[in-house]
Amino acid sequence: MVPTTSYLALSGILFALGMIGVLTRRTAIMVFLSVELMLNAANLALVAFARSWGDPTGQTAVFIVMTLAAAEVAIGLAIIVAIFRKRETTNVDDLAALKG
Amino acid sequence: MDSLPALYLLPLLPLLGFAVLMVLPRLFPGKTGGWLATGMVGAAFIVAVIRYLNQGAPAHETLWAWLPNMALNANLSVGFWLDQLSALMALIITGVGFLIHLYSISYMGHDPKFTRFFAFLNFFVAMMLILVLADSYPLMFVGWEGVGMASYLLIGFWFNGRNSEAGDAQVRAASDAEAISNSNAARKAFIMNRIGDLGFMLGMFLLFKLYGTLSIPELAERVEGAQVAQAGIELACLFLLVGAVGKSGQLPLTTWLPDAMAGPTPVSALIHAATMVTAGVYLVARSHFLYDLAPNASTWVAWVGGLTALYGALSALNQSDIKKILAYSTVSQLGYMFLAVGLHAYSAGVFHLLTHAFFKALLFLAAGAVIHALHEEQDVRKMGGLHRFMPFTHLVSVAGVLAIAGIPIWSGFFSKDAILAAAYEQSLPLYLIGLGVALLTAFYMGRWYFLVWRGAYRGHGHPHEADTLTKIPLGVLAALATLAGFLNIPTFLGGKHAFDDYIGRAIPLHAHEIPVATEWLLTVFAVLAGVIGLGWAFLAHRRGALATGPLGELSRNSLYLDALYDNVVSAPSRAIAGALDTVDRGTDDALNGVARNASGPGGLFTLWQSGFVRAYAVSMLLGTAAIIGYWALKTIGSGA
Amino acid sequence: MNSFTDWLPTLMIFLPLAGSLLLLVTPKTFRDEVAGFIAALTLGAGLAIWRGGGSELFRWDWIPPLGITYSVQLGGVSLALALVTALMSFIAILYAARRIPNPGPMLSLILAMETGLIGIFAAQDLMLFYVFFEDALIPALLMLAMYGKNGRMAALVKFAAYTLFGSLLMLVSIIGVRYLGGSPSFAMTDLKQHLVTGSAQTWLYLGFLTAMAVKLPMWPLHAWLPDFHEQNHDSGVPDVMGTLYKVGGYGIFTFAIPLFPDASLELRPILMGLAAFTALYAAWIAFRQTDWKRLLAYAGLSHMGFVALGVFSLNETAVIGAMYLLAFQNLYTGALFLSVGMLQERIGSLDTRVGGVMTQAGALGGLTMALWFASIAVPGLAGFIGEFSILLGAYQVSPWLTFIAGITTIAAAAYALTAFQHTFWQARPAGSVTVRDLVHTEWLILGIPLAILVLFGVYSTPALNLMQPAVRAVLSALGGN
Amino acid sequence: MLQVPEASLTPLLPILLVLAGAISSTLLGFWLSRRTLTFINIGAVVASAVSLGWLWNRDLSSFGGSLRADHAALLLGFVILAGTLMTLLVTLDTAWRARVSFPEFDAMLMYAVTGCLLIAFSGDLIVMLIGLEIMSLSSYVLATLQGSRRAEESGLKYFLLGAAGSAVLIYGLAFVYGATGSLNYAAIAEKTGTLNPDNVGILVGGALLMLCGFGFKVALAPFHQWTPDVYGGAPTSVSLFLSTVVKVAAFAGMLRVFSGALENAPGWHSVLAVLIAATLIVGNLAALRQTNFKRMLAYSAVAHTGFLGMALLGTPAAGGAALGYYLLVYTLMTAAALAIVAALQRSEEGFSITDMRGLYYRHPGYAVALAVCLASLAGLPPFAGFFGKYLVFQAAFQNGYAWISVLAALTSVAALVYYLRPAMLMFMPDRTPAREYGLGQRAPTTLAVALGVAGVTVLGLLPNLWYAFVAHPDIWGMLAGR
Repeated sequence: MVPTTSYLALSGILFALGMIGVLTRRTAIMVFLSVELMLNAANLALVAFARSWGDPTGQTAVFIVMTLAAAEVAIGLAIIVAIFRKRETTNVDDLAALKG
Repeated sequence: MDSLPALYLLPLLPLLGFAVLMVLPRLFPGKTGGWLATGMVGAAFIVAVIRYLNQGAPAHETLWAWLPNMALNANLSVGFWLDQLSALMALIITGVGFLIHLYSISYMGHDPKFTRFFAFLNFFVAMMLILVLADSYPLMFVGWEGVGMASYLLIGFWFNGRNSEAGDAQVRAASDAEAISNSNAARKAFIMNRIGDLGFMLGMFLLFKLYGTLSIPELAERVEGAQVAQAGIELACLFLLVGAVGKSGQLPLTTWLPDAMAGPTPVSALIHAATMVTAGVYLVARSHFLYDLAPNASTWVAWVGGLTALYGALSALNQSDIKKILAYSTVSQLGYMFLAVGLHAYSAGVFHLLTHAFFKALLFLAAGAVIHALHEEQDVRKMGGLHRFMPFTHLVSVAGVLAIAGIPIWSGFFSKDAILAAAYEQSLPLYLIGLGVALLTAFYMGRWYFLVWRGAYRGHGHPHEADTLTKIPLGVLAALATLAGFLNIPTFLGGKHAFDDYIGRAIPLHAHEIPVATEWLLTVFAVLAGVIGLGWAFLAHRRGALATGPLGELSRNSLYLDALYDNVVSAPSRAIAGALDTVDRGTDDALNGVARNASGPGGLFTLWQSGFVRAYAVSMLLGTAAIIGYWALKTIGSGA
Repeated sequence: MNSFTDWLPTLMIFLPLAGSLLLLVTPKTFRDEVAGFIAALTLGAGLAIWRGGGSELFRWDWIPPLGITYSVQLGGVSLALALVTALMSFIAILYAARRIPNPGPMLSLILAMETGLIGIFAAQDLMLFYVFFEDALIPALLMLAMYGKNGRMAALVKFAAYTLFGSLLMLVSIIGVRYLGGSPSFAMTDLKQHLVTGSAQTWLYLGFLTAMAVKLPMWPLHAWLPDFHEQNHDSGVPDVMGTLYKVGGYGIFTFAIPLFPDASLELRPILMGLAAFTALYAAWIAFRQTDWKRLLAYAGLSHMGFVALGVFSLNETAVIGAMYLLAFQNLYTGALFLSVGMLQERIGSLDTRVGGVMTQAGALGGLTMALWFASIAVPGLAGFIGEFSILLGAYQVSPWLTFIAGITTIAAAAYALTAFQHTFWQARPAGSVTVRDLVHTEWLILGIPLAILVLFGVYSTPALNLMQPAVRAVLSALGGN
Repeated sequence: MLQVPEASLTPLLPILLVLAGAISSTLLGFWLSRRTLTFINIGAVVASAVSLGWLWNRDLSSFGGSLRADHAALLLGFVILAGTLMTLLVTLDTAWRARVSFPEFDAMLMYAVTGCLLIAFSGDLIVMLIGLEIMSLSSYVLATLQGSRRAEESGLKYFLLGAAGSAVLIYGLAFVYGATGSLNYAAIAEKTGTLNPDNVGILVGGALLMLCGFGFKVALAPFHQWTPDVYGGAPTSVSLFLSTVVKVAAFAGMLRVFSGALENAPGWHSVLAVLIAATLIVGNLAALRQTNFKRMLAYSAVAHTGFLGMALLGTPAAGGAALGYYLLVYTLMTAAALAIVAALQRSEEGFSITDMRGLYYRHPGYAVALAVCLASLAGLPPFAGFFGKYLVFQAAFQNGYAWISVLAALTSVAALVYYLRPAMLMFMPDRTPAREYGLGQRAPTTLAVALGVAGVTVLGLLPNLWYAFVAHPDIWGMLAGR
């Protein structure tokens, strides 16, 4: 059977990809999706650990995290849409009025 | 002796006069203030006389604790000490002081600040009495600086010029110039005294370090017993010498004394001739128990005195201000006294102090009378032939001149002779200087006399004889100047050294053993010096060549000592002050600069706060990555 | 235990604060009277304590879990300083009331500050000391902010930054003193039982010293002082309080010497050197100033150099002298600031180069001169006793440094007399305004301090009896010396 | 064999009360005016605070220890509710000017508070996470709700970065779980003692990741950059809420996790020390450069994160006590200051520092109050801020972080400068026309300000009134439940 470490490796890669996405993507949507990716990396890690410890807590935790992620999507999209309505853009680089 | 009036009355009486006149001047219209002040000094004189008449062992009266830990394992108390020396000084101060107060009532009669003048005079007398009666150096220092303060106030008495409200522009301008020079003179006197005072203080500190007390009687005892490094005593004595030099206008701190003539003439007579300036001599005499142990320091004293005597005499040769001549002569005579005490001939020194007090006060008061008579004219070249206008004053001046010139039977002769004898006994060069100075003294006093009194009147305006109130002190002083010498007739003249014996009870005498023949010789030389000096002056007078004395500019500018100090001390220190000021503001700015740079990073941070959300994400996630990396490295490090 | 006399110090501390709050609600018409009354009452309380020969230590656990106590005691040196503070605050109020157009805020600020200052002297607990130390700062800042001149913001920031820079380091070392020493509380009585030893002590001493050096002030942490005085209100009232706020010497004496005996012996030469340098440096700079307040600032700085020299020398005579000078320099420096205020009121400038003022204002000139003589330590005035004892004591420890400091006495005469002469003596410039002489309360404002200076310069026994035992007690911590 | 966990609702009472308030505003919002709802919510908050008092000394717990109403929870909860109360009072006056006066605003606010309380009451990581997310999500909305460009920008920044932060946090949570095999604080704390090396590695990794996540929530440098923009961009009343209640909750979480569960875990102390040092420097020095008062307060909030964080460096006993005291004081003074800004500003951008010149002569009451708050923020006695500073200095010093104390002392000087400038400007006489909103002085705001100022002063003079509660050492020894 597959060892826990490889699951962790995968989740690590996913997390890294998410981070890179956050750093590189310009549109709010994509940034946000990369964040989701990071969350799923976390989920994967949780599941893997749960399996290695052989106790269900971790897996239940995953469900909760998923729920939170969903809630986040709802709020996030709402905000993004609201902004898009006003400015016809979701390019985060256009939002730099507040600085210094 | 309970019935005797307490010593503190001596300074207290004039001090009361000062306080009353200062706080409630309105209570004293007209000249009443002057009479009050005079009365106070007179009362003090009476006290002094009473104490003198029934004087036994030295009296020591202490009052209250004053300075922490400065006596032996105790706090130093305010206390007064009356022995022969201080009794004599007290008599001089109150006696001469009284006469001069009397004189001033008439002399300052027309001055708008009449009452304040007498307040200051009283203050001076009080401080001077504290100085001489003090039982401890710190208390003596109180009087010491107190008289300095009084002299500051009195030199600067006309700080705004004598007619500052004058309408006439020219008069006003002259008065303003006078204001500045008066103020400067006063300040100069105080600061130069301060330099001396620092020396005095250091001396006290060192004495305390050596003996653990500053009370004079205690010191006098401990000096016998205590084993301390010779160098220590020498140094302490030198420090004290600095103090004495500052107060007595000796070299190198002499230049303030001639300037001090800016004050009213009675002030010059009382403070800058008779009493205050002799404080240095008193200090050395009072500390005889130290100087006896410090031969080198004593030699220093003697030489300072000798050189100053010479300096004063040379500077006096070609002055044209009637008071300046007397001032330089004072410097020179003080030199004599230092010479004497430096040679441990304390009695001789103090004796000269006494006689000098009489004849120099006399001369100054006479000069004052002249100045008054000529309406504030002070230039001797504009005088002459005054003996016709003011015979009485002329008479007393003659007495003064003869006294200072050292012509026999006049007091100066005896005191100067004693000093010269002591000098001859111990160091020939000093003796020669002394003799030379005697000659010069006779000359410039002769010059003074002939220029003022003889010849034709060169001024304009109508001189008038002084009034009675002025004549009384003049007369008394003239009598004293003439007769005081007989207090101390030397043995070879069949005298009994009455004065030496008296002082000797306070200060052990070093009876000098010179063969009578030599003494005669010395006396003859001294007299000759005086006679030749006067003769020289007379001849010059005949040739009408007195107006400009010998040595020309060199003497007139008193050997350029002032210029030297200005360039070497005053100017540089002013420059340094400026530099420091800039530096201080500079350090200030520098610190601000530091502060500004400290907020410089703040600027960086605001730049960093670029507003781009992705930039923020970068710093966030890079931060995370860095931290994780750090952990990874650590775990690997610990793993491997 | 809790007899009335034990409460007196607390009363003396908080009465002014209560007064300043009361002033906020007092109608304008009798503000001055109320303020004066409160100040006088405070002074009275102080005198009552003096009559009782100082108060017992009053201790109340303020914040038990932190071991912070409210321990106050007024006796010896602290009582003397508290009395002077009360007196000068009273005089400052007298003058502020007649000089400042709408004095309400100023009066209450003076009172508020008085509380802080008396608290500083009374505190026998390090944290309490710190609290009062900072409390006094706030009114000082407000005075400057509300009544200052144009450059005040810079002066303000500088003053506050210097002060806090020092005091925060002090706070850290206060914490250190307790925890490295393992004392149960911050009360001095406990701290003295648990001294920190070794090099830690030196570091903590340095931390403590920073604060005190700022408040002494001592070179090079003095830069805030001239600007502070220059920018303050012309009347000189805030400067009086500022002068009273120079508590560094006291802090070192009461707290640093007992808590860091070894360190203070170890650093003695360096610190004495700095002090002597400060004295001379300041005096010399003062010679160049043309603004009376800057001049006075540097003069005060120079005096503080003397105080520091005395305290750091750890010699009994010198320390007594230092405390004596610290107490009485408040009188003459403060009074001089006020006289400068009067001068400014009359001729509308603080320049030291206007001539002949004394011709018309004889009393103002005379009193100012007398105060100057006090300031340059002319014997017979209280300043002399302090300065002389300091120098004498310090000489026993280090002759050369004392010599350097001694030169100051000459420089002092130079700057004081020069400035005085150029302002009050010499000829009045033609056509300049005629100067009014002193009027009613002004006599008291300058006269009272002078009278006290003369009294304690001549008859110093009471003050000595007050200070000498306290100083002996403190220095005994050094184990002889 | 499935056993139902005992689920007593008593310990949840405070949370439920607040939640009730939230739900009621959600539903009744259709019928009632927002003002009424706010009063209802104030009632709910007060009731919840009372219930805290009622739960005191009972030490109840529920869901098998996943939710615990211990002393720490109650004290932190009280601080949170205090902040909330002041926020609600302020919004009564300013919400309509800020154009956020809808029922949804209150609803979101109360949901956020619910989340905050959950964090304070949390007994295991999941509950903490749920609370954190509820709090964050609602605060995103609050930041955006005004709908102005500034608000939207701040909202989006807050949301994106916040989401990333939570992701990191959750990832760390996963690792901690992986290392210890449990999500319950108590269990974790117990296991951290006995771990095999590679698990220790994972644990430290998780701990550090969570530190980053929390670092974002409390705005530790370099995770602080959202703070000035969000606080500056959001309506002032919202900034008030975010900078007090939300931050307190986040610190509550850190207390629970780091001083509780991970107390014995290696590695994170030193990293936290470095982050705090950075925060102190960045926050204070950047604040020196601000010209807008509101934004300056935002930076000062960052700086205060540094001071507050120092408490976590101390032993739980000392640090917890210090934090418990400082959090309340911080809430009071910050809330009062921002309340005044909210009342006197003309637009939601706040006002520039130079505009404050002479404020004392126009609004003496508010000016003095603001001065007191600033003095307290600067840590000048006799105001409570000083004791807060002192306590954290002491906590760090005792635990061997003297250098942090010294650094904090030095940066405090900078802090003093930027607090002093506006404070003193207010007292400088000024003839130019007023540049602030003249009609801002209203009863509820005044009440909030009065609460803050009174609290700051009283707690400064008699710190024991509050410190006596938080000082009890075993409160903070029990953070993890044992």
